[in-house]
Amino acid sequence: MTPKSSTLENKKGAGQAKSNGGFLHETPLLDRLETGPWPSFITGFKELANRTHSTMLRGVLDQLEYSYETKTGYWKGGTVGVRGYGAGIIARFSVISNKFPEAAEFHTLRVQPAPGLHYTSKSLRDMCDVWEKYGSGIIALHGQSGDIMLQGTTQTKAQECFDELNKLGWDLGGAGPTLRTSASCVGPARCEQACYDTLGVHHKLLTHFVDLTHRPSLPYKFKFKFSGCPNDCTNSIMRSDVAVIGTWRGDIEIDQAEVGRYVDQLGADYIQNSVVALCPTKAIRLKGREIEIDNRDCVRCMHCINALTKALSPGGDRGVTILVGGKGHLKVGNMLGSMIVPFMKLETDEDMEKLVDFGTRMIEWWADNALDHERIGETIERVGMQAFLDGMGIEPTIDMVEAPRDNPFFKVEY
Amino acid sequence: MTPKSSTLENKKGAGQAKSNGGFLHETPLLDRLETGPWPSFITGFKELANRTHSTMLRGVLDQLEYSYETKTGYWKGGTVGVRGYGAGIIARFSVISNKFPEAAEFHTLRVQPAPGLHYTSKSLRDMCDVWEKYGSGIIALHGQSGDIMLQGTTQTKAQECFDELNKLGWDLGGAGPTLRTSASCVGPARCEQACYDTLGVHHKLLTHFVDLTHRPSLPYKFKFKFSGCPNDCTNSIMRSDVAVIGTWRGDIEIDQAEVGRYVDQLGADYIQNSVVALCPTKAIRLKGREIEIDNRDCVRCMHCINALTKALSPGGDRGVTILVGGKGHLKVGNMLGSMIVPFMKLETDEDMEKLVDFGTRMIEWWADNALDHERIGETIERVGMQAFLDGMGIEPTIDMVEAPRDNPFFKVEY
Amino acid sequence: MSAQAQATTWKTVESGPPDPMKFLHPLAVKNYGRWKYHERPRPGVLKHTAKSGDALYTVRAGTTRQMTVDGVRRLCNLADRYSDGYLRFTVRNNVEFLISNPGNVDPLIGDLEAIGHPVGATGNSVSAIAHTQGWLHCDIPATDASGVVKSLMDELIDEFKREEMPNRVRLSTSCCEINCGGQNDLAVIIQHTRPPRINHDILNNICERPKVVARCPTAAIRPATVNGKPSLIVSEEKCICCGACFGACPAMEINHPEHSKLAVWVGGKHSNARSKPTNMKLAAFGLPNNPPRWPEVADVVKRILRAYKEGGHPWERLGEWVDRIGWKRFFEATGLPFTKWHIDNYRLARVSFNKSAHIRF
Amino acid sequence: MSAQAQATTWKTVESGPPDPMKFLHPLAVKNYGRWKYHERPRPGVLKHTAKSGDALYTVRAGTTRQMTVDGVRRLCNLADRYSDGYLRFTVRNNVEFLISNPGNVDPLIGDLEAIGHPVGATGNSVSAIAHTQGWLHCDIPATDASGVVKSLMDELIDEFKREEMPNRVRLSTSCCEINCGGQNDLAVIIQHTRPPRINHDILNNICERPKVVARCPTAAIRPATVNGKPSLIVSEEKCICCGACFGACPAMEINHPEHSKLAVWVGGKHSNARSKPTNMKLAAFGLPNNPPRWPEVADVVKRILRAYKEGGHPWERLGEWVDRIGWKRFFEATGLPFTKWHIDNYRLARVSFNKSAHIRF
Ligand code: SRM
Ligand code: SRM
Ligand code: SRM
Ligand code: SRM
Ligand code: SF4
Ligand code: SF4
Ligand code: SF4
Ligand code: SF4
Ligand code: SF4
Ligand code: SF4
Ligand code: SF4
Ligand code: SF4
Repeated sequence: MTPKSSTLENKKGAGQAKSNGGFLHETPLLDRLETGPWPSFITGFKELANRTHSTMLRGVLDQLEYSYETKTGYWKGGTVGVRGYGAGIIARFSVISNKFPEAAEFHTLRVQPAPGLHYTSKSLRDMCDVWEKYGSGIIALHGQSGDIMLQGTTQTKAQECFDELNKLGWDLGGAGPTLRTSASCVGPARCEQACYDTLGVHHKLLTHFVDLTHRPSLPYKFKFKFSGCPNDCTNSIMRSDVAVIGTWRGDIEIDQAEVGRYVDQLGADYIQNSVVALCPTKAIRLKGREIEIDNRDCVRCMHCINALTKALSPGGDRGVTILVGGKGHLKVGNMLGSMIVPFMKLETDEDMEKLVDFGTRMIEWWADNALDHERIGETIERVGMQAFLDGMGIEPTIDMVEAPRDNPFFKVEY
Repeated sequence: MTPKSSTLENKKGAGQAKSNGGFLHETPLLDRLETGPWPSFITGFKELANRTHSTMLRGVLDQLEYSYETKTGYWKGGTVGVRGYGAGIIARFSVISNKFPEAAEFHTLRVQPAPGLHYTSKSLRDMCDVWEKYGSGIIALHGQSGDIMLQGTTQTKAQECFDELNKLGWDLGGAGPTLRTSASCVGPARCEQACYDTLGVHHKLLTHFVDLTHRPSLPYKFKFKFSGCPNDCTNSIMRSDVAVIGTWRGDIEIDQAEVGRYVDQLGADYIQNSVVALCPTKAIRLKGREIEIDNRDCVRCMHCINALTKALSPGGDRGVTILVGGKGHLKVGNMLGSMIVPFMKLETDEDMEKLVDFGTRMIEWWADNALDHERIGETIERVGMQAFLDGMGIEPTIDMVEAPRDNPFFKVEY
Repeated sequence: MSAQAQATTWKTVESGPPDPMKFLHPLAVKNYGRWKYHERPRPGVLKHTAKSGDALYTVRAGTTRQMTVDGVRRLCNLADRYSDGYLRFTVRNNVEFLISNPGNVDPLIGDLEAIGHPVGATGNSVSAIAHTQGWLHCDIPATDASGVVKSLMDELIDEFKREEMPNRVRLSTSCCEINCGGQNDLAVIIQHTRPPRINHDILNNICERPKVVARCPTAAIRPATVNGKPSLIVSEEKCICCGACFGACPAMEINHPEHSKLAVWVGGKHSNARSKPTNMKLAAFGLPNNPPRWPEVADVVKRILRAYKEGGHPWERLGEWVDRIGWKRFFEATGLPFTKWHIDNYRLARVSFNKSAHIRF
Repeated sequence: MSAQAQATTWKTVESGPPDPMKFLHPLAVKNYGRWKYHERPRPGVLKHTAKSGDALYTVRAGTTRQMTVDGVRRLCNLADRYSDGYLRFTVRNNVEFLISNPGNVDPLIGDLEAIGHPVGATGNSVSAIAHTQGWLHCDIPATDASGVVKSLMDELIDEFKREEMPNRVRLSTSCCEINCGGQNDLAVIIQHTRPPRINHDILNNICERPKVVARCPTAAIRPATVNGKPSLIVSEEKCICCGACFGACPAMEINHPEHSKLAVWVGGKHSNARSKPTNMKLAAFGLPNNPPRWPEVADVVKRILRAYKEGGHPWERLGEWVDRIGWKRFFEATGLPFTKWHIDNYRLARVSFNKSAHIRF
């Protein structure tokens, strides 16, 4: 099964794939994506097709070549699923299967990876083996939401393929109006800035909501993302309905000896111009070989900590801030999530329960209030922040806004 | 007619007015506005009423007292005008004239003052004399749009009163859906920052459009305001549909000897912290006793010039920038005008004709496109900036926006 | 001669605004457009120096705005005595005397103060409050602007006479949500808190119904038959109490002696100096409309100005001060409560949300 | 055993995402949450030091994202050889090997490059381009994201391998206006320029008409009878070519080989470092959709990155650089044309207008 050849030999194989071999049809346009120093997905596909003699793959390459020629896509959706689930497989049928019958079906299984996208080589190999058996062998690591995308199976093989994967411990991700697969940054596993356990929280929350992932019952998609600190390495603010971002209260921790070493190494000028001067609220000062921070004015932007990582660290009283309502362009234009929970501890099981409760109530509020195909950010915008806060029982705080309103058009309850 | 008594004697009169005399009725609530160090309009009114025995004024004070008691206003509008004009008098009839028959009518003439609100004592005295004859004697200097408001005449006296004023060289201002009375800052008459002739341009433009001021023929009100420099002492950006604001191209003029004197007088620290550090684009630096400005980055904010007025002045190539679409709260919330003409010379008669032409076309475009009761800023927002620029034949420039759009939702002509 | 008869004899000259040059002080004419710099010898006094070397002094003083022929004549008397017969008014209703003889400055100040006109309003002072008509004249006011101003200025007069604030401070008041007073560093504006009650008896006689319906920004008004007559009704849920309909039709009675309240707004700025112009933001609302002295409003205004005076850096306008310290500290420093209604829920609301993890603790 | 038969024997375990701890490198488990700082010994390599003193090396390399079992197995081979069998992927589809033995770093890099995986993407590099499905798989794409990415990365690979930009640079591409690629410092996104043509023959069979009508943000779609059958029509004037209807109904054919064009966006930022997160803004549009290499897009992208590389200050993200120099200078520095369509005319348009007299000449 797994080719036992060494990496270098495999490389040779990859090189050969640049000719279309005997198996594949001509794809002159796609072939032009095989030149140049960046690795080529076309080369990869051809290598695979030539080795496995997958007719599906040949058909898909033919159709893709035709797309390049005609500048048109030829897939349509449909319904392909596995027992008990209403989501997780993206069905693709060719609309020109008369022309490319080999590409008639090309469905994708969205498989939820472990939080943080960590693998053992064994776990990946096992998955590859199943996938080579039941599918095309194309794997995207990863989709933009974080799924492993196993691209190219058929209706008849889907269930079996999933069963085998499920036996290995994998489950499907979200699609359609469901709670979607999440992403979390590498966090505490390898990052000194992590203010909470991104991987653990992701794991627990998504496991808790697994039913909502598999069975479409929401007005539209709903995404959580988990970033360990305000650097937001998962882009959660724009790419998720609920961004759980690590932060801290209290003072930034300072190791003044390290500050001194940075002054020696980078120069005081650099620190003045590229650290101190860039603090958004001018909360930080360099005095000789020491740093002083007015923590009341610090807005937890991370910049000074990023720049002087050996000397500065997030304060010890850590937790998360939660932003709600991020989403992409569609219909209303990009939306960035906005602060709804200024600070929440997220350490104990009880804290975790609070987060689950918060998520549950939020999803319920949204399901009750949203129009069809309306993300929660749109719903909040439509009904007003007040209705959302009331519905959720959240205390309003000034942290939620950049500034108070600039119009008098509201009606206090009476 | 005019009391010949001296100011100090008059002051004595004003003091006495604090008792209601024999003529006026009791106004216990209003009387409480006669205490305290700030001059009291009530004291003024009472003094006037007691001297002139104006029953209208007595009635108005009675009704005002009643308003203070009941926290309710009692005027309604109506139509009072002068021959040939459709605007300029704000009619006020009491809705409780059965209760206060003396206050049955209380109309205001809006009189256009000279640009810059300059007067000779003679011109004011002459006006006072006419007004005492035909009206209550109450004058507001000035209304928020800049009119002299002669408050308190009757339908029967309005025409005659206006004729007398008109003979003295005064004309009525705007009201309703007309081109409104303008305001201009003191400008070149007494300000070193003036980048164009605010008074002259105001005078010429409003004279040109006088027909639009007197005859309601627009979708709604339309206001010009004229500020000599970006300090915008007329608040034009929010309070006018078209803000004509002085500015300059080329370099800020620097008198380095004066810079040196400022350094001596204010200290280099002050200049660093309160001038240099506050430049919005960090375009200015203090080097020893000299100032250096990167004029390409200067955004013409005026701050450094304001702070070091002896040393710095607007550059020599002066003109105006025009912002369109400012207005108050009503319906949509406050709107600040936005830059439509980045720079326009405004010195010669030809320049002036260009401005008149610009104004004419803008008003026409707006009249053609606006809904009823829609200010031009609202119209532009509704139809889109593109339609406005096309309609006006204006080249788009990046100066018009803080940043390009953040959504892809537009359709280029094809 | 009857008014009517006289009227017909005079043919109106549609002159528009008078030519300003006729009214300018001779030194202003001579040095028109050629001023070099200005100084402030003391609060209330400006000295402008022209390139020619000429110096023109200005003495600035507060007025009631709602003046009378008597009051105006008194100012004319002073102008004749001290400023060659020339005077002007500022956009904030202060009077200015333009003086060529420096020796006239102090005596004029003495006389002005003697007849009750405080001298000041220059530089970093609290200038006079721009205000509107109120119960004295407007047809839609819910309070009296002149009265609010008089009450407030009685408390702020020291700051009017001094130049001790971080930068100039502009205030305004308005007697309905339309806000003819314009925005400012600090503005006091009446605000309706209940939808209009409809006076069905008169509506049909005095209003064009489609026009009223069109006036509403939230489409809260719709035609209906009430007591057998065509009238309008308002959806309480949709109505945002803006009062636009009342301007179009007096039967849409939005004013209320108890439910029209006062709100205080801060941070409006028109000048382009340093930061770009900004709209003002809601600081406090629901303050009682409490004539004749509105003490609750004065309390809030003073709290805000006190905190700004203490905390503002040189040249920082009120809104710039808040921007630097953050709104959280503004509410702390003033002791004003932050409520959910401070959060925008109108058409551009999203723009004001904190779309970041930036937070002060 | 048939697929069907086998299926019934296995009872699905609804496990959700696997437990991450099972997949973590032992040093990551040991030092979980107790890392102290990191260094970047060279581009593509991170060294994280734990409070315990342990050091964990990471080697990062580019992938095609659209990989195959063969390619994945090759990476697994390398992991077995050099990183104790542990590897992970970044949110940008780069592969990372977590290494306890520093001696393995260089050989791994050699092997990675030998099989065509460029090593880099750390620090101030141009990392891999986040991308989407394109013609390979999606049902609504107007271009091929993987192809655009391959073409661009061929040109940007040097910046991927170096750390010479002012700050990290994130790019994304998307094959329709929905933009699954998300926003970034620079994004390449297809954009429709014509309203959908309606395929009336199939519409009625495959779409729920009310749903399609409801999907349109500008109410441009309305029910109509076409050729005697119930169908829909689109108001050309109202339609903003967003493509939302196409997602709801394939009969709303918005994609077009010529009229779907590429646009380049800049200045998106998610991190809260220094400035608040920002939405990206339109830099260029109407670029031809020109497979297989899209040279016009590469030209624009390189112009922008070159200008940023030259002009950006240390730590300035692309959007922060533009904010400092102003958009006027951005268009000058890149030589891109500014057009009226760069001016927003959508629902929050007013917010983006220059509501000030601030101007650069
Ligand atoms: C007289 C007047 C113009 C007029 O035509 O009437 C005027 C006159 C001057 N203004 Fe003004 N401004 C006048 C209303 C304004 C207004 C509008 C208002 O008050 O409603 C503004 C805009 C306020 C705003 O932003 O909302 C205004 C914003 C400025 C600024 C910008 C201040 C800033 O830092 O934001 C300056 C610059 C300065 O202070 O040096 C300025 C500077 C000046 C100077 C120094 C200009 C000069 O060199 O002569 C004048 C004397 C200022 C002083 O009082 O110390 N003037 N000035 C107005 C006096 C109003 C009053 O009675 O208090
Ligand atoms: C008299 C004056 C207030 C004052 O005491 O100074 C005033 C008084 C009225 N304004 Fe005003 N506005 C006055 C300056 C303003 C200003 C300030 C300015 O011009 O700089 C504004 C804000 C700027 C603007 O134009 O938006 C202003 C914004 C309004 C609006 C709201 C316009 C909007 O689109 O937001 C209305 C409502 C309307 O037009 O329907 C309004 C309507 C009114 C009416 C006509 C109310 C009505 O519909 O019956 C008021 C008549 C009061 C009366 O009895 O005289 N008034 N109004 C000001 C005019 C005096 C003058 O001619 O000098
Ligand atoms: C591995 C990864 C997280 C993961 O779970 O996969 C990661 C890892 C690190 N990020 Fe990140 N970031 C990663 C994606 C991101 C993203 C999202 C993205 O790329 O799509 C962002 C947000 C970008 C944005 O704002 O749009 C991101 C914004 C940052 C920042 C903020 C930079 C700034 O100044 O704005 C830092 C701070 C820094 O650079 O020191 C940071 C810092 C770091 C540090 C230094 C954290 C640490 O101490 O270990 C990590 C090594 C950085 C390096 O490459 O030099 N990371 N980082 C991601 C690598 C992506 C890649 O392959 O290129
Ligand atoms: C596969 C993937 C792109 C990729 O190649 O990586 C993808 C593909 C599709 N997205 Fe997406 N989206 C993918 C991540 C995203 C992201 C990024 C993220 O999650 O971080 C976004 C932006 C963030 C957001 O949620 O807004 C995104 C915003 C959308 C939207 C617009 C949502 C909006 O409200 O703006 C749609 C349209 C819709 O849902 O109707 C959409 C719809 C789609 C559909 C289902 C198109 C459709 O309606 O038929 C695409 C299926 C393609 C296919 O054939 O597989 N996709 N989509 C990503 C999911 C893979 C995974 O599960 O890991
Ligand atoms: S978001 Fe913060 S904690 Fe997470 S990987 Fe990035 S820098 Fe580290
Ligand atoms: S974290 Fe950001 S806001 Fe806080 S002190 Fe450092 S640079 Fe300033
Ligand atoms: S706007 Fe400028 S020119 Fe006019 S008075 Fe104010 S500072 Fe002088
Ligand atoms: S005018 Fe303003 S922008 Fe220009 S240099 Fe002076 S302070 Fe800076
Ligand atoms: S603010 Fe309102 S009530 Fe006051 S004068 Fe203006 S329109 Fe009339
Ligand atoms: S008060 Fe405003 S929102 Fe309410 S009905 Fe009247 S116009 Fe409509
Ligand atoms: S961007 Fe559009 S075309 Fe591309 S994958 Fe996403 S939904 Fe499909
Ligand atoms: S493309 Fe968008 S705007 Fe046009 S009809 Fe479809 S949904 Fe409506």
